[in-house]
This record gives sequence, C-alpha cells and structure tokens, in this order.
Amino acid sequence: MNDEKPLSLHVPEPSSRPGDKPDFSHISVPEAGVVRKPEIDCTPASIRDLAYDMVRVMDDNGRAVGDWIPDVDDAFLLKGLTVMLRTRIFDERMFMSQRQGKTSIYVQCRGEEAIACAQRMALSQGDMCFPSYRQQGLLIAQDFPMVDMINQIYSNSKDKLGGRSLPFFYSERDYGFFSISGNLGTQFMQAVGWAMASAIKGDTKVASGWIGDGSTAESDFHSALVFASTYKPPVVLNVVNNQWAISTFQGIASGESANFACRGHGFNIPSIRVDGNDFLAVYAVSKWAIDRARKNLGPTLIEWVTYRAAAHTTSDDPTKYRPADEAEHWPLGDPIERLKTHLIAKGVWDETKHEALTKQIKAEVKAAAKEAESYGTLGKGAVPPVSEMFNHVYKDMPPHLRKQRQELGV
Amino acid sequence: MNDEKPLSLHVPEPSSRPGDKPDFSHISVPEAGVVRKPEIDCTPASIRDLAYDMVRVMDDNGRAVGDWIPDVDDAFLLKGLTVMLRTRIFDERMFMSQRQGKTSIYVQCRGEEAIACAQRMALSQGDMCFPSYRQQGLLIAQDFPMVDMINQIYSNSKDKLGGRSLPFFYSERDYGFFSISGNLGTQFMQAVGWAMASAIKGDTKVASGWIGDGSTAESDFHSALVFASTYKPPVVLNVVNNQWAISTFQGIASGESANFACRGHGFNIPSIRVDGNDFLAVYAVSKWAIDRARKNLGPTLIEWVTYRAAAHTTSDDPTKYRPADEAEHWPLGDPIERLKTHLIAKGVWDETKHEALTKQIKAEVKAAAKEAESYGTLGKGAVPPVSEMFNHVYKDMPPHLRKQRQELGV
Amino acid sequence: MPEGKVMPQHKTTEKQVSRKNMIEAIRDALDVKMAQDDNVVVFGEDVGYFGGVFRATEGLQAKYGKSRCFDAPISELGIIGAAVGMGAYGLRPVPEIQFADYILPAYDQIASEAARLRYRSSGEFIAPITIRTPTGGGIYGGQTHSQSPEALFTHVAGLKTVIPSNPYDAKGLLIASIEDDDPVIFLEPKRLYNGPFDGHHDRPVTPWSEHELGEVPDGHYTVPLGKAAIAREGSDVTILAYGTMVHVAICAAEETGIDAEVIDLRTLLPLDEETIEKSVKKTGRCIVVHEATKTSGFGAELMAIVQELCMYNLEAPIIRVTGWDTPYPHAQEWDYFPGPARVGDALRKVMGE
Amino acid sequence: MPEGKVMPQHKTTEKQVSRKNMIEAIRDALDVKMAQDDNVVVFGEDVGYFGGVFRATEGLQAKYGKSRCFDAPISELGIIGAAVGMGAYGLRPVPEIQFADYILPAYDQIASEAARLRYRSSGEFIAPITIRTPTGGGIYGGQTHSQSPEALFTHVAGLKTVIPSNPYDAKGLLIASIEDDDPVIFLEPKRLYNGPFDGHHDRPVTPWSEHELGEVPDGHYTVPLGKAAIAREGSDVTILAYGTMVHVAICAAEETGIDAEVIDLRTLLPLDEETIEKSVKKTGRCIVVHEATKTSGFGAELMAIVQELCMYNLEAPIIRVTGWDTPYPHAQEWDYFPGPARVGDALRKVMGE
Ligand SMILES: Cc1ncc(C[n+]2csc(CCOP(=O)(O)OP(=O)(O)O)c2C)c(N)n1
Ligand SMILES: Cc1ncc(C[n+]2csc(CCOP(=O)(O)OP(=O)(O)O)c2C)c(N)n1
Ligand SMILES: [Mg+2]
Ligand SMILES: [Mg+2]
Repeated sequence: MNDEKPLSLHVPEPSSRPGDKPDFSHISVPEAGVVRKPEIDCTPASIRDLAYDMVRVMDDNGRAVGDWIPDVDDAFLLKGLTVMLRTRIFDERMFMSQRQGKTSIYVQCRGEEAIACAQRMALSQGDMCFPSYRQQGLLIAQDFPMVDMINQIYSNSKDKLGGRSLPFFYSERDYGFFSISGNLGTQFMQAVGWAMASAIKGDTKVASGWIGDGSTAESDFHSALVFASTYKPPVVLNVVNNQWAISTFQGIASGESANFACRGHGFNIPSIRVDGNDFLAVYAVSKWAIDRARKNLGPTLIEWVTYRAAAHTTSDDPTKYRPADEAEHWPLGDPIERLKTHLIAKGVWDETKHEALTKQIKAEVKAAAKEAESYGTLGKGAVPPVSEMFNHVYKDMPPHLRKQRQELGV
Repeated sequence: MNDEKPLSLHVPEPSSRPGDKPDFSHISVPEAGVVRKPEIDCTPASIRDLAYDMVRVMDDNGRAVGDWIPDVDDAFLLKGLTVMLRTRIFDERMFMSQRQGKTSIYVQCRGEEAIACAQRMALSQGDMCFPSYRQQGLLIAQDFPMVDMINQIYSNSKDKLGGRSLPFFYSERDYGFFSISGNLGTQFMQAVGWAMASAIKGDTKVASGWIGDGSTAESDFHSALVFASTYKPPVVLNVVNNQWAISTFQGIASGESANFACRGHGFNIPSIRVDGNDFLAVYAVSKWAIDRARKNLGPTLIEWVTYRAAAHTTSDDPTKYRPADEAEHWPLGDPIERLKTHLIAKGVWDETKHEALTKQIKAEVKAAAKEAESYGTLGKGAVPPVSEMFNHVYKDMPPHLRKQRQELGV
Repeated sequence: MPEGKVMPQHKTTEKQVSRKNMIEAIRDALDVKMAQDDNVVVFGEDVGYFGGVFRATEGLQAKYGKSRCFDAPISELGIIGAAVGMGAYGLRPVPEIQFADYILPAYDQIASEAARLRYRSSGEFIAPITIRTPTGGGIYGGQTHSQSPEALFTHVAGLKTVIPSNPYDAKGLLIASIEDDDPVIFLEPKRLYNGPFDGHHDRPVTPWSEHELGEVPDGHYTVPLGKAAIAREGSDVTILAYGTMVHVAICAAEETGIDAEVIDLRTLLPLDEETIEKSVKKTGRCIVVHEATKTSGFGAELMAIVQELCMYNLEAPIIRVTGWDTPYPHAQEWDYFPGPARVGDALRKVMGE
Repeated sequence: MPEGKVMPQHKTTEKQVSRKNMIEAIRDALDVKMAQDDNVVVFGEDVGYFGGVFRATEGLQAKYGKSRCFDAPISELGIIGAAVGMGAYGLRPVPEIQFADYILPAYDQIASEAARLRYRSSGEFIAPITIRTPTGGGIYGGQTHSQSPEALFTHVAGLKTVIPSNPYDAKGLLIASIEDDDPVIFLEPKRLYNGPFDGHHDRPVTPWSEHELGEVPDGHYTVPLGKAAIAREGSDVTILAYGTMVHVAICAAEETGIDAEVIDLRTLLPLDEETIEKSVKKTGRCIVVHEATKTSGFGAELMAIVQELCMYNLEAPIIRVTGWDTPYPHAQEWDYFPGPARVGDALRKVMGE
C-alpha cells in the first residue's frame, strides 16, 4: 500500500480575484422560456432536472416567454417596478446615513430586489416570512411606512424596538415579517416550525423561510430540510444565492460543482433553480410554491440565482476580495433594469415615466429620512430611554432585573 | 383566499406496529448482480441512479453475480464468516453479562455484522474509523483481543479507560478505531476533519465515518457533507440504515419517500445504496469507495440497508413499538446465514464445519469473559481506582483538580 | 428517611388526590394542559407512539392525535427551532430533549433565539416553550446520560430554569411553566422519577407512593415559578439545594443530627432570593449542593448571592458540595455523586465540628 | 491613562521588539507557530484569501498555502468538528470563530467532544485545538457582536479559557495556547484590538503603539497559561478583571484615587488562585468586574473562590460590576458596558466611602 501518491486538500477558489478579469463562464444561462412548468402536485422525482436548470421568463429583449409567464396585469408589474426601485433608493439613502454616523451599520440588497419584492407580492395577508437581513423588499413591497423602518435603523426615540436591536433588524408581525436574528440560518428552521404550527391548527397560512448561499452550510438549513421533508408543512424554502457570503464565494458552501437547489433532492422536496433577477420568474415560481403549500402539498426549495452587487455591509470593502467591476459582468443583469425593459417593450412604460418615478421616490425617501431624523439618530438627539434596555427580557420583569435597573437608576 | 381547505400535519408511520403483520413491501429488493459497477473516477452525476438502486452480489441461492463480485479468495471469505460469527456470539454473551449485572448497558449489532466486518477488511492499517456504538465488528474483524473489550465493558481493573467511559465505548487508536462518543453524529464530522488532516499532510490514509439512519437528522451529518463536498478529503461516509432509531422508524429521519444515499446528491458526492446484509456487496462497495478516497478522488456516501434485529440497547424492549416477529420478515435475510450459504454453495463450507466453528468461538468468548471477570465487573471485585476519575481531564492535572482529588482523599 | 421535620409542601385540598411517581405526575401535567388548551403540543425523540424513553408521554398520542404528540427526527436543534417557530405562531410547545446531555446541539436555538425573541421584537413574537429534559446522574449513565447543565441556562437572560424534586411540585411547576409566556428549561432529575433518592445507592429507594409528596391532586393546579420551598426546617445551617440533592441534604441533616434548614430552590431563575436571605440570616451558615461540576456551576452564583445579601450574618465560609470538575465518570459514579456523606462532612465543617 | 503604578508585565529582553497592536500581535503569533510547526493549520469563515474580518490572518494564506490557511463554510459546528478530527490525527488546528456570539452552534462539539476526548480515550486521542474568537462589546455590535460567553466554557471540565488584555500577552498566550495539548478557548476582546480602551468611549483611544505593552518581541516567546498578572499594584482593594475590563479597572482606580490592585487574570481556567488569594489577603477587599451578564457569570465563580480562600480576611462584601442580565442592547451600549464610573462607584462602596 506504500506506492500511493500523497493526498492533497482541495480548496475551491472563485473564478476571479482583485486584479483579474471578472469571469462568470461557470454560470450557464439558458434561454428564457425553455424550462417547463410542472403541475403543483407533481412528484419531486419528476422535476429533478429543474434543480439543475434555471427558470427564466424574460428574454434579452424584455419579452416574457414560456410556460412560466405569470397571470398578472400591468398595474401589478408597475407596482413591482415601483417597490424594487423604492427598495434600492431606500438602501442608497441608508447607506449614506450610515456614512454620516446616523446609524452603526447598514446592509443593502442591491441587485437582489426582485426576489423579496416579487415573492411578497405572491404571498397573502397572514402568511409569515422568516427573513435573513437582506429582505427589506418584503416590507417595502407592502408599502410599509419607511419612516418606521428608519426609526429602527436610527435607534431613535420612535424605534419601536426601543433601541435594543441592531439597525435594520425589523420585526413586523402584522406585515408577516418575523423578527430578524443576527445568527445566520436559525430562522430557516423556525419557518418550518411556524408552518408545522399552521398545519397542526388546520389553518391556511403559509410560511416562507429565507437563507443565504453561505448560510446553507449552517446546521439549521439541514434540520429545516429534515423537518420539512418529514412533516410536509406549508413552507417555501428560499435560498438566495447571491454568489458571496462575506469574502467567501458560494463555492465554499456548495462544494463548487453542486448547487443549492439540488440539496432538496436528498429529501424528496421539489426543488427549482430560478433566475432571481427576473421579476416575472420570481413571482411565478413563488406563486407555484405558495400554491403547493396552501394546497397541503408540502414544502418547496427554491434557489434564487442572483448577485450581491453592493458590499456585504457598510463595514465591508469587496474590492479586497473580488474584482471591483465584477457586478457589471454579472450575466443575469439588474432586476430593475430588466423589468423596466419588459414594461417598455410592452408599451406601458418609458424613460420619462421612469425618471419621474425615480424622482418621486427619492423625494419620499428623503422626506421619510428627514422625519425620522427629527426623532433622533444613533446616540444623538432623541434616543430611546435607557430603561428600555431592561424591558422585554421577560414578560414581567423579575425581581433581580428590577434591582439591576434600580441600581442603574433608570 | 378564504375558500382554502384546512392544512394538516403529515406524520409518517411505520408499516406495522405491535399486533400488525410485519410489512416490508415498501422495500424493493432488486435482483442480485443487476447494478453496474462504475469506474472510481466517474462523475457523481453519472451514477445518481445508484443511490435509488441497491447493490447486491449474492443471489437467493448464495451465488455471487454481476460486476461487483469482489476479487477475494476463499480464505478471506471464511475469515469474514468467522469474524461475523464471533461478533454475534460476543454480543450474545455480553447481553447476558448485562442481565447478570456485570455491566450497566450493552448494545448488540445483530443483523448488521457484515457492514463493519467487511468494511474493516477493505481498509488498511493506519486508516481511521469514526464509529457509532454499533460497530464492534471493526475491532473483531482485526482479531482485537476480546478480553480487552470485555474489560472495558465491565469497567474493571484492567479497563484501559479507567472506568471513566460507558461500557462498549472503546478507543483503539492502533486499530484505527476512534473513541466512541455517546453524542449521536458528532463523529461523522470529525471523520471528515481527520481526512482533511490526512490530505493537508500529504498522507495516504483514509477515514471512515459511521452514522445511523436516525442520526442523519443531526447537524453533524450536514456539516460532514458540506465539508466533504468542499475539500474532497479521503473519507468514506457510511450511513447504517437499520430501519430503526430507538422506537422511531427510519421514515421520520428520511421523510419516508427519500432515502439516505440520495442525500449525497445535493452535494455532488458519489452516493451508493447497498444491501448491507450481503458481505460481498459490502466489501466490494467499501473497497470501491476506499480506492476512490486513496486516489484523491474524494468522499463517497454509502447507505447500507440492513435491519436492527436486536433491541436498541439492553434498556430497550422493541416489542413495545414494532411487531415482535418483524426481524423474521426482513427481506434481506441474515448476513451470517447468507455468507454461509454462499460458502456452502461454493463447496468450501458445510454445516458440520459451521457448527464446529460456532462451538469454538463460543469457547473463546466464554474464556475471554471468564478472564475479564477475574479482573472485576462493574462495581464488583477489582475495580478501577477512584483516582482514575480525575485523570485525563487535562494532560497535566491543574491545581484546582488536584485539590478536589485530595478533598476526596484519593 | 425519617419524617422528622420534613415540611409538607402542600396542603391536601378539597381536590381528589392520587398517588403518583414523578413520571406519572409529569404525564398528568401534560394531559391536563393538552386537554385544556389545544395550543399545547408535545414532541421529541420517541415521544409519540412509544411515549418517550422514560414514558412521560405515554398514551398522549393515542388521546390527542398525531399532530399534537409526535416523534421528532434526532435533531435537538430542529426540535427547539421548530418550537420557536411554533411559539411565534401562537402555540405552546412542550418539546422533550431525551437527556439533558443532548441539549447542547440546540443550545444556539435556545440561548440566541428562544431567549431573545421577545427582547428583539418588543414582545411581538414570543417563545412560550417549555423544554422538558431528564437531568442528573445516579443511573450509571456515564458521561452522556448524567450531566446537570443548569448553569448553562441560568447565565442566559430571557430563560427561566425550573427543577422539581417531587411529584407534587413536578406537576404544579410543569403546568406553571407551560402557562408561562417565557421559555422555560424544565429539568427533571431522572434519579427521582421513582422515589425520593437520598444518595444511598446501596439501599432500596422508597417509592413515591409511600411519600407524602407523591400525593398529587387531580386536575389543574400550579406551583408558582420563582418560589422556593423549605423542604426541612432547621436552625443551625441553611442548605441550598435542588432536584435530587434536596433529598440528599435532608438525609445528611438527619444523619449528622445537625439541624439544617433545607431549601428546595425549585426555580433557579428567577431565584427566590427572599427565602434564601431569610433562612441564611436566621442560621448564619450556608452550604450549597449540586451535582453539576463545581467551577462556574450554579453553586457559584448561589454563593455570590448569599454573600451579597448576608455577608455580615455569616459565621463561617459558605461551602460548596458539588460534582467534581471532571466529566461524569461511569464506574466511579458514587464517588462523583455528592452523597449524604460528603454533605454531612460539609455540615460538620461549617458548624466548626 | 496615567502611567502611575501600572505594572510592566514583561522586561524588554535581548530580543528585537516591534510596536504592534493586538491584531498584529495575534497575527505574529500565528505566523511564528505556522513557520515552526507544519501541524499548525488556521481556518475559519473568511480567514483565507481575505485574512479574516478583523484581519488577524491576513497574509497567512499567501505565505503558507491554501491547505494551511483557508476559508471554511459558515458552519461553526463543522469548523470545530473538523478541528477535533484534525487534532485526533495529530495536527494543531487554530480555528477562528468570527464572533464569540457565533460559537454556540459549535457548543456541542466543544463541550461534549473536544473537552472530553482525552478523558474518554485515556489520552489516546486529544484535541490540541486553540479556538480564537473576538469577544465583548463596545463597538455598537448589538446582541450578536458583543457577547462575552466565557462562563459557558469555564463550566466545562477539559477546556482552558484564556483572554489577553494587551498585545504582549496576546502573542505570548496565543503561542502558549497553540502549544498546549488541551483545547483552549482563546477570547480576544475586540474593543482592545486597536488600543487599551478604558471605557471612556467619548474620548479617543490611545493606540497600542504608545503603550508599553504594545512592545512585542519578535519571534517565539510564551506567556504561561494559568498565571495572572498584576496590572496595577495597590493596597486598598483587589479588582479581579480580564480583557477590556483590566483597562477600565485601572482607569477607575486612577480616577477615584483609590489604590486598587488590579489583577489581570489572563487565564480563567485554570485560574491563578494563588495570586488572587495573596492580593485579597493583602487588601482585604475585592471587586469583580466583567462585561458578561451577571447571573452565573464568571464573576460568581470568582466571588465563590475569594470567599472560600479569604472569607476571614474580607472587610467588606465583594461587589460584582458586570453587564446587566439582559441581552446586549444596541442603542444603550454605554449604559450596559461596565465603565469606569460604575467600577468607581463600586470602589467607593467597598471602601465604605
Ligand atoms: C452563526 C453566524 N456565523 C457567522 C456570522 C457572520 N456573518 C454575517 S453575514 C455572513 C455571510 C452570510 O452570507 P450569505 O448566507 O451568503 O448571505 P448574504 O450576506 O450573501 O445575504 C457571515 C459569515 C453570523 N452572523 N452568524
Ligand atoms: C445527541 C443525541 N441525541 C439523542 C441521543 C439518544 N439516542 C441514543 S441512540 C438513539 C437512536 C439512534 O438511532 P440510529 O442513528 O438509527 O442508530 P442505531 O441505534 O439504529 O444504530 C438516540 C435517540 C443521543 N445519544 N445523542
Ligand atoms: Mg450570499
Ligand atoms: Mg438506526
């Protein structure tokens, strides 16, 4: 046995690093419209190929093609465009606010707006999303008051979370938005638990779990799939593959040659891989999965292929680990641009309208930010009372905590 | 949206419970010899079907058929028969010892002997197994002194683990047997880490990780697959699907309609499902996977289909949750009987020899048990010194622990 | 065990009373709550058809159906993560972790999630979960069936930690825990399931049916969280104990003839500081007993609190009697377990004898 | 910070010395050990090409290759589980957990596996792992980038827990930890990476380059595990502190004019009880300071130990100054963080002022 060659460790590397020419040749982009749309009660085995393919609806000219064209009207699509644009402009403003010291940290979802916005538009009132920290679109798509979001981001006197939580860690039960946790992945399993509860109670509500490509390596991802495959609760399991964790590319989590959709195969969960920058495809596949869930047909796993165009957070500088111009080479384009092109191709939109809309949203966002600022920013102006720190640890404050609060004199 | 029907929770149930007629109709048993043997450098995608099929070598008449017939001689097979038989007789004796109060708990591997024994015979000196608690065959297949095993089981004065560990929690580095942990699943990830180390050092050694069907639900199973798919270290990932956890049937872990081999598909890890009661198939597929690993081709996931014929442990009474006669209906038979039939069919074995061998092994086991008994049994006769309790917590005993030991006066 | 000064912890009420061991009392609590509130669901490894390896959930699946009492995959993380999601939905999950030793894979879901969900969301989402799990040693369970991890939970803000020492309390505390809107770690001293084990492992254990606290009222009642009980009145020294150690402490008092007041903490967090303070101020001496490893065990917190509250009343240093700072050994179990002999030694020492 | 009685903790040796901040000192320790011993491997989330989010491993991949310094999937369980396997093979893994808040998913692999492997196997397999992880608050990191989980590790037999307070110690302790054959939790107070932060968040921090303990000898040296340092000599009261709190304590002493002896514990387990006992017997008073939540924090253990060792020498009750028993809040960070004002109050109180 001693004639063997020495073993070696395989360590996956992204296709390009700073200084290299961006290279996305490993991402094969099929023609729009070619992937079939199965019945919602199909067997998982019958659609295994859909995890290796990519559902796309809009072609390069912005025309919608194929089985997956969703049944929605122009107003709906214009709404989609509007909320995506609002999400982006909101992000840009909050990025600036962080730079101005109004908050400690912020994350943008630039390039991924279609996913949260379109899925939210496919969900119903009462359904519950368990987001990671990059799905602000779920709120904005419901016209959630931006000023409330900013109050939380600024940890100001009107922050409904009393300054206790990190910025952008929203919690909006009435908007089907579960409290964001900083611990990656935990919410994915909780989404399955919530969906089990809905099934146990004979309810009709659906849960939607969210996780990033990098975070699929966490244990919660596995237990979510195990429990989902066992109890078949009404849950949509979303993996947002935006190609990057922080400085770590998706190949470290996926093992390069695999992908995230096919992780469902080992669990007999129907799994679909989708162009996440195609608003129509996101809406259509979300709707399909939600319908399945609502009809008691169980979970669906969806990999949304997209690209994190901005830095990981305001603390991050991506030029340290990827080519500065990588985003421009991303083969699936920009979700806002693509829907805009589609609407223009349809003749219901034009550049002038788009500019006007952009301007209008900028004004709205600015107004919201100004208003929020009047309620304080992180550590400046009106801030939440110190005593808030001791609230909501328990339902009723236990004696030892009351003593501690008194010791601090608040 | 209010015309929806109420959801309901799906809770998988085994095909039969106490009082029912055993039913294994859900286990389809293909003809022996029909599953092809791929090259060891095949792509995982090219053998996806092998995870849904079942590799079998011995047909109902004990004849070896098909591509997977391993290249081994009769002496090797007789050795296989001997070590399986020894494992079973050892188990039976230790079961009795537990009933007699010589130890606190024991687990048998009845019905699963082929898996550990044959895989160990395919491994090389220096390779390392990370077993669960049901792979005593890994030691017995190497003619490990049974008396040393029993010393550990009896927690007696010659227990090399000083009475610290639970019975049957062996640790035998020189025999490639990693220290058993009572925490399910943890060793599966550690096996991958060990294999990564072998690759990092440019060594030629292979790791073999072991996990039960029920334990695949644990997080460690997932991280093992993630790390194995990323770094492609030399590791064989064994799932022993013996149909039962404790009272919980494998469908709770697998989600009924999936199996454990196909869990590898989401990770692009070559995955094979095998008749675990077929010594020849176990040896052949183990060898294939070990060769792959040794040639730097990375991990293999194997599901061994078998049946836990005995109780879960000596604390368990399986008639509470499954038909008492279920084992008799198990469609893959008994591994010892099957190899015996094969050897008889080959003309190298007969009932008389088999009886003689059985008798001889019984005598060996009895002698070993008697010898071990002379060194003490749990809490009786010669026992490990109390001071052993304080040893090996750290390499050097820190002052606080020394103080505690002195306080106890030992 | 001499009945001497052992205090009755409840008055027999007008209710019907049945003799129950601790497992039966726990099962009864689950039954009462499941009947009363269909948001209560019970699940965990082997808890469904089989009724749990200690049989605490026996019969519940047959009675309440498979979607209210069911087997879970062997994923403690998944079990607790599911419970958090269910709690957020509005259920009151009562998951079982088969042994407290196996709760660690779920530690992140407990400490980072269940414990903080209310805080994070201003109470918009809560995790009214009761995690039942058998704790402690004394059954030759070795490293992985014997541990006492309570201090890992008392350190986490947002959790409550409860540990009963008898069937009456077990039922009342479990019902109170299930009704509590905060996550509760409910530790069941498995050595007490059958009887009030006092540490004399070589003697037969009195069954609960012969013990006053094995008298369990039928139907609904609660023992409030956060309230200790005086398990034995005494004047010489205060012993702070919980779970199995309550019985060991009582036994040590009787055996040494030292008139110890044994406080059964019942809830570790929030802790009943009032009862502790009153007793230590009365006796002027204090011993802390637990099975868990010593360093950073809950005994350290008890010593700190007694010192903070009663420093000037203490006539001798507080003594801890605990498990040693080693993993739980198998063969040396009875040298590890803090039995009546070691507690007795500490009693004599703290009395200056 | 007045230099007054602050004690130099090392003598400048004949070695070449460089000014380094704490991150540079840590990186230097890794570099020294990786150069010396090719069994040392470094991995974790973002530690490879990028060099870690705090840049501790910058340049190591380029220097030692991708199989000795590499990115790991986001699975803390997997990272530590892999390290246990590697340790069993014979390597000396130095995994990084990106924030101590994220160590909990690995808690089972640490507490049930790494900590007990030696015990289980009579030393046949060991886990000579050093888990590096940034700890503590003060960077507006909220609930998930601020926690101090040391007490979760000091309760586990088989682990060592180390926490440096300056670049000199950081390098010396890290080298000692890597060379240690037992698993070490190496907590890096992230608020100290750039300078000796004393809790005055509204003032600029002195960089390490202007601090004596920012003088870090080149090459190999160790600071032994299990030995505390006297960070400030004093006679009125002993302050037991570690990590960031060492600097807060020194500052409080200077500001109150109370002549406190500040002990920098450096290793929490095994603890240097000798140095503690000597100091408290000298001063007769004691304060314990940490950032972690109070209940069942390591301060409880320190109070217990001081009481066990020095009860009859104490002239006043020991006081704990700690984080409150709440999750770490975001906006109220500076009311949560135990700063010099709160430590000063405790000093005055313990002195009876
Ligand atoms: C348990 C845990 N480990 C590590 C981190 C630190 N962390 C925050 S975000 C992140 C990367 C996540 O990547 P991905 O899942 O792809 O999500 P994305 O940021 O791309 O949306 C890491 C490692 C964390 N928050 N929680
Ligand atoms: C982390 C953990 N959880 C639970 C247990 C209790 N337990 C011991 S064996 C077992 C069943 C394991 O079933 P399986 O993985 O199928 O292995 P088998 O016993 O069939 O070989 C359980 C639940 C444990 N030992 N560790
Ligand atoms: Mg990502
Ligand atoms: Mg099994």
